[in-house]
Amino acid sequence: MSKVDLSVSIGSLKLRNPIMLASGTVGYGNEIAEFTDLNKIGAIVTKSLSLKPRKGNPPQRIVETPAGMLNAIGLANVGVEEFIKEKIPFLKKYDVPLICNIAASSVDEYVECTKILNVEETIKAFEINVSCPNVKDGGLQFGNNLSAVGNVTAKVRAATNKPLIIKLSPNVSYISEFAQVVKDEGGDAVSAINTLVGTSFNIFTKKPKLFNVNGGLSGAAIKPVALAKVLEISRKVNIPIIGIGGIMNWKDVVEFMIVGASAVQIGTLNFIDPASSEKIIKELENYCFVSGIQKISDLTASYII
Amino acid sequence: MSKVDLSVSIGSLKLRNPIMLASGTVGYGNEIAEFTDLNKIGAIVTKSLSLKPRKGNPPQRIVETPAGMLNAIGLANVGVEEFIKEKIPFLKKYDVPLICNIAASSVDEYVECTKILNVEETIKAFEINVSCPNVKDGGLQFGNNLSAVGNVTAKVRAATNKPLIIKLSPNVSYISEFAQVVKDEGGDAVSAINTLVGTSFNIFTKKPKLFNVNGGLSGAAIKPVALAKVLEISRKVNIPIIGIGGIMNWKDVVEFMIVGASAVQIGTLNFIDPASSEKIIKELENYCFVSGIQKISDLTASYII
Amino acid sequence: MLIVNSPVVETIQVHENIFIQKIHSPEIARTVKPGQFLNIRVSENYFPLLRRPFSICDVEDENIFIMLNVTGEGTKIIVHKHPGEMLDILGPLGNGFNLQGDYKNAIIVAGGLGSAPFPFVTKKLRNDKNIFSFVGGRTKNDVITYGLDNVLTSTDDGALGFNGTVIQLLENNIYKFDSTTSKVFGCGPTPMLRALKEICIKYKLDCEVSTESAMACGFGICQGCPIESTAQKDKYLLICKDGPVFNVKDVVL
Amino acid sequence: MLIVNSPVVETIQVHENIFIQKIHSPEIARTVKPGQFLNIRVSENYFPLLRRPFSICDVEDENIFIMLNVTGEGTKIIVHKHPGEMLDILGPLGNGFNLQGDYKNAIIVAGGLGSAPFPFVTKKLRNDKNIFSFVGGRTKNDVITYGLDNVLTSTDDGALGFNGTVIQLLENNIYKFDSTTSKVFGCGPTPMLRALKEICIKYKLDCEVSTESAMACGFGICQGCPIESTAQKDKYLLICKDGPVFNVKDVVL
Ligand SMILES: Cc1cc2nc3c(=O)[nH]c(=O)nc-3n(C[C@H](O)[C@H](O)[C@H](O)COP(=O)(O)OP(=O)(O)OC[C@H]3O[C@@H](n4cnc5c(N)ncnc54)[C@H](O)[C@@H]3O)c2cc1C
Ligand SMILES: Cc1cc2nc3c(=O)[nH]c(=O)nc-3n(C[C@H](O)[C@H](O)[C@H](O)COP(=O)(O)OP(=O)(O)OC[C@H]3O[C@@H](n4cnc5c(N)ncnc54)[C@H](O)[C@@H]3O)c2cc1C
Ligand SMILES: Cc1cc2nc3c(=O)[nH]c(=O)nc-3n(C[C@H](O)[C@H](O)[C@H](O)COP(=O)(O)O)c2cc1C
Ligand SMILES: Cc1cc2nc3c(=O)[nH]c(=O)nc-3n(C[C@H](O)[C@H](O)[C@H](O)COP(=O)(O)O)c2cc1C
Ligand code: FES
Ligand code: FES
Repeated sequence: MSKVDLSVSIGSLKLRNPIMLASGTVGYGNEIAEFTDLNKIGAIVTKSLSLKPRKGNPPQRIVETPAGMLNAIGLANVGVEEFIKEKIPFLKKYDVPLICNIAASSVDEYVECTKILNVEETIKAFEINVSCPNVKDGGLQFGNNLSAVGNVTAKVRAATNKPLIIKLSPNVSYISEFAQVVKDEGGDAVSAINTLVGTSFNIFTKKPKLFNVNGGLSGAAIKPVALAKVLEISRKVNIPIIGIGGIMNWKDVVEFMIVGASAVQIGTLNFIDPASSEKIIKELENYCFVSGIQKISDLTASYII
Repeated sequence: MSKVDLSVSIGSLKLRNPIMLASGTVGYGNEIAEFTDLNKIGAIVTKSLSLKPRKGNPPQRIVETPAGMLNAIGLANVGVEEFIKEKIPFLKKYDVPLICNIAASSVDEYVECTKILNVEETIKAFEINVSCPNVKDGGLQFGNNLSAVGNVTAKVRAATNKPLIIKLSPNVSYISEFAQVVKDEGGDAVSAINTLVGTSFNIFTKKPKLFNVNGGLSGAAIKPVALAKVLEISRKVNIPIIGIGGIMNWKDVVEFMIVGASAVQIGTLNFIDPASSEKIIKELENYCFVSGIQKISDLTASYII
Repeated sequence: MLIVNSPVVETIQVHENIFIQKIHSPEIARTVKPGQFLNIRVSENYFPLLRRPFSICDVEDENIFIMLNVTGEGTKIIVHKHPGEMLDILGPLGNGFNLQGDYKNAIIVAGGLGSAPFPFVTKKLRNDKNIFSFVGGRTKNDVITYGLDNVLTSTDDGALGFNGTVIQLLENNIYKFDSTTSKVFGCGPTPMLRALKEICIKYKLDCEVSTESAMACGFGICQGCPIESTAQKDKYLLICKDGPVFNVKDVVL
Repeated sequence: MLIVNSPVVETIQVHENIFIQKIHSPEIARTVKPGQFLNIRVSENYFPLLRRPFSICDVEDENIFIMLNVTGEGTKIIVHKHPGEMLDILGPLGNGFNLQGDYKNAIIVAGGLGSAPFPFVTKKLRNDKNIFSFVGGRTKNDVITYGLDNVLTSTDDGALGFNGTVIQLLENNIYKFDSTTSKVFGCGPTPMLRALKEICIKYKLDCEVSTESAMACGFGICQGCPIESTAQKDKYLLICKDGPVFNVKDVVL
């Protein structure tokens, strides 16, 4: 098999292939490393980190839905300090770009987290989560508000020279407006999408199944919505897009790239098949080879409409 | 089995039970009447009607997705005139409340349609579709814009004394703001939700599967989103809600009522099992009986959070 | 139109990837006409969500037959149903072929899986008409002659029968047919039907074709299956309800 | 932790709605410990989407056994797998029971389906310890004694064995056990485990319980399965990774 070039770039961030592992679906890499060789993955995105450790929501945190799942983890995480002390050493052992996802309840907290993490050489880029549906402060208050997203982007931009990715909320009417603001304020790329707000009730107790009442919908069910959001951004704003939402196989990856994604993230699928990323990379390579695609990045925004 | 009271009211509109057939999923009633006894249904909502007949979008109009489907019919309909001449006579034969759904590309057109249809006694209420994702004019331009929804509501309100329901777009950040505007401008109820914007591409041709590129996502996949939207309205605005989105069985109906719906509409399920509505009504009656619920309307907004 | 639960009797393989499934369904068998179709619910749950449309392939006493080309999840599930397992069938749907008339020669033209409706057509016509079947496919594996009479075949790569399209094969033989005493019945991919229409117009042959479309309901309530009408420009016809069989004169292919 | 494809060998019904499935899985059989669990992928498609967690019920040579309570779509699909059909198994997961120690009496307390992990526990302890099994259920149909030794039963309605909860039954017999030479192993619904914890604290009995939670991944990457720790108030433990077996002293039930 002659060599297919699987590498992609997201602004100045170069990845050996377009397959990233999504925030919140691989912890800090330890467990998934037993199933997938991290040295083969495009990049790994950490669980959202906040300044202080967060305990997260009480149970129940997970509900299965048709072709999807709701989660209301509540950004449980070890906090930036413990992350640096306890988690980075493990990740350093691998040759995989580490992207730190940050969640915060104020602009100042976003900036402070970024500054603290910025000195770590292992960290190759930041992904700013302004779109978590499962927390009281921060999350969608930022994510659904144009000027808040602009403000966070500008302030975090000032705090780091590393590639800056803003992870957008799909719970808005026109996501491209948000991508435009990110671009205007100096962001390097956007990730789309985070989860859709959803809920589920126990009809016998009349109580919400999730302690947090609402959760974030992910998985195959949301793929059509995610694709439409990526396409909307791609058609309106000239900014690299990381496509996320319901990817279950290599075909879904190609579909996301066609509608405009430069790279993609695998989320829920990691729970079902933690070895899937490596498989998908092989299958993508094979697909490119068979289809005569020499550079996979040529697929990005190759839609014919 | 002692009598369970299945009747519900949506403002001044009284229904014998909460099961309505959703717009666009039962045409004008003729075909589905072969499978479901319309005399047993709570209400039937017509395919969206516009002033002039609309041809709709060229094929392909339908794509299946995981636990859902995308449609881009493009509001194909016979227009109000032919509706009155050709379709109402058939519906008159049944003792079922007829709700006319109206779609238009301008406020004036909404008003004119309403006026023309208003004189028809058979028509018991109007549902105004401001949320169709599959047309160039009208549709989401109205549905995602607060003041446009307010304006349409006020103007149509002035044109009819019949119960006025506004069918809301889920493609917004805070649907309760729209429900509030509807209430403020004199609307009697809201329907939630219409379909979510989605798309799907053929990875080999790189073309969209739907001629219209985007379509509306419906079916089981969207139920968690629809429930969250209904709950949001229910907690924030005091207005009757008709719950729609992914209902596949009687349990889903109960779940929608618990989170705030006074009645519900069955959509995509009609394609899969056109006899389902009648079955669901029987099952609901049985559920109420077994659970000692004397009036099904007691379920509405009975959530415990 | 009925919704019935009918048990699979047996499933036999007739070709690479092509299966004939026999289903005991007296209600459907009694009323179904050649060219009509069935919309089959594949599973009780949401995977897949929608029914799958299949032509009626044949009828024998109280049993019906469908021809299955296993392409995706839905057909895979159906083909794996064990004898005795139930299928939830909605049908018969649409309008079948109009077999009436005093033509003498019935010309069947099938491309690939387009053969599916013709065993039943053949059975109905066998006693009254001379049947000529033209069956084509891209390769040998796509030529399905199950249940057909008097067959000439073609393949795009020449591996079986005539080397070319089934329409070219038909045209090569068209001198045999008088337009006043012949009727053409076609089924296959749209480009083939388009070519067939041209030929039939050119040689003034009456021709009905069975068309296909993505479908949600199969009986007229979703508007998911439009086809351009030649008569009415401001309105689509519905393949499921007004078709799937149309006279080629009535539709834009 | 492995992902393996293992064939079903047979599935036998041991109770109304309770089945034991034998699976040929040498890789899992070799390493799995009593109290660990497996996360099984039910179908290749998206229905259902997530894996389903099951306790290891027993091990015999290269075969493993799971106990299935058919409650929903997932368990329905698994139970209907024919011999030879494959299961996609992720495991072994979590920490099992700590069977070591020089206690003499192993007290097993199971409520309803909580019996699932104990056949394997019993097999491992049978030669060294005196086993006392207390098995309860709401009604007769919920009392599962499969693979257990020396069983006393209870039902809430008194239809079988002691009339009351299994915890009351245990307390009635507690005088038999010296706290320094006995260890309790519990599994069942959370309210039962809570009551068990109380009793064990009251009588100073060492006690480990197997807990349950909705789970997405089963191995620590989704944070979906928190349980309150008694030691650390600012952090949850994860049932899938830190459990599912905990010493009752370590968790808030
Ligand atoms: C009127 C009519 C008659 C048909 N007769 C037959 C027949 O006799 N034998 C046979 O094998 N097939 C027939 N087909 C095609 C058959 O319906 C599809 O092959 C089948 O739906 C594929 O389902 P799947 O889940 O296996 O494939 P998937 O590709 O997984 O299906 C995905 C979606 O696309 C739709 N789809 C895929 N292929 C087609 C197609 N060719 N036409 C319409 N929708 C499609 C499916 O219904 C489903 O919604 C007929 C189609 C129509 C409209
Ligand atoms: C560590 C552990 C060990 C288990 N051991 C066994 C066992 O040995 N035998 C057995 O029969 N069952 C066991 N269960 C419960 C079993 O996982 C559920 O019964 C099963 O997931 C139900 O799936 P379903 O699709 O049939 O039901 P559905 O109700 O359709 O499932 C819907 C969703 O709820 C989840 N769910 C439903 N019930 C439970 C439950 N009790 N615990 C956790 N999640 C649930 C499912 O995983 C799924 O995501 C165990 C659960 C855990 C966490
Ligand atoms: C259990 C779970 C936890 C998640 N946690 C985070 C998080 O901490 N930060 C974040 O930005 N996204 C988080 N996400 C969102 C995912 O990164 C991803 O955007 C989303 O799940 C859609 O992709 P998928 O459908 O492939 O899962 C989480 C998703 C899941 C399912
Ligand atoms: C094929 C199709 C056509 C539809 N046409 C209309 C329409 O004309 N007007 C309208 O208000 N809603 C229309 N809808 C939306 C439905 O009424 C309903 O809001 C939506 O499908 C969600 O419900 P479901 O998941 O039960 O299908 C249509 C939906 C489908 C699937
Ligand atoms: S398939 Fe629904 S109208 Fe034809
Ligand atoms: S189930 Fe995923 S962390 Fe426990």
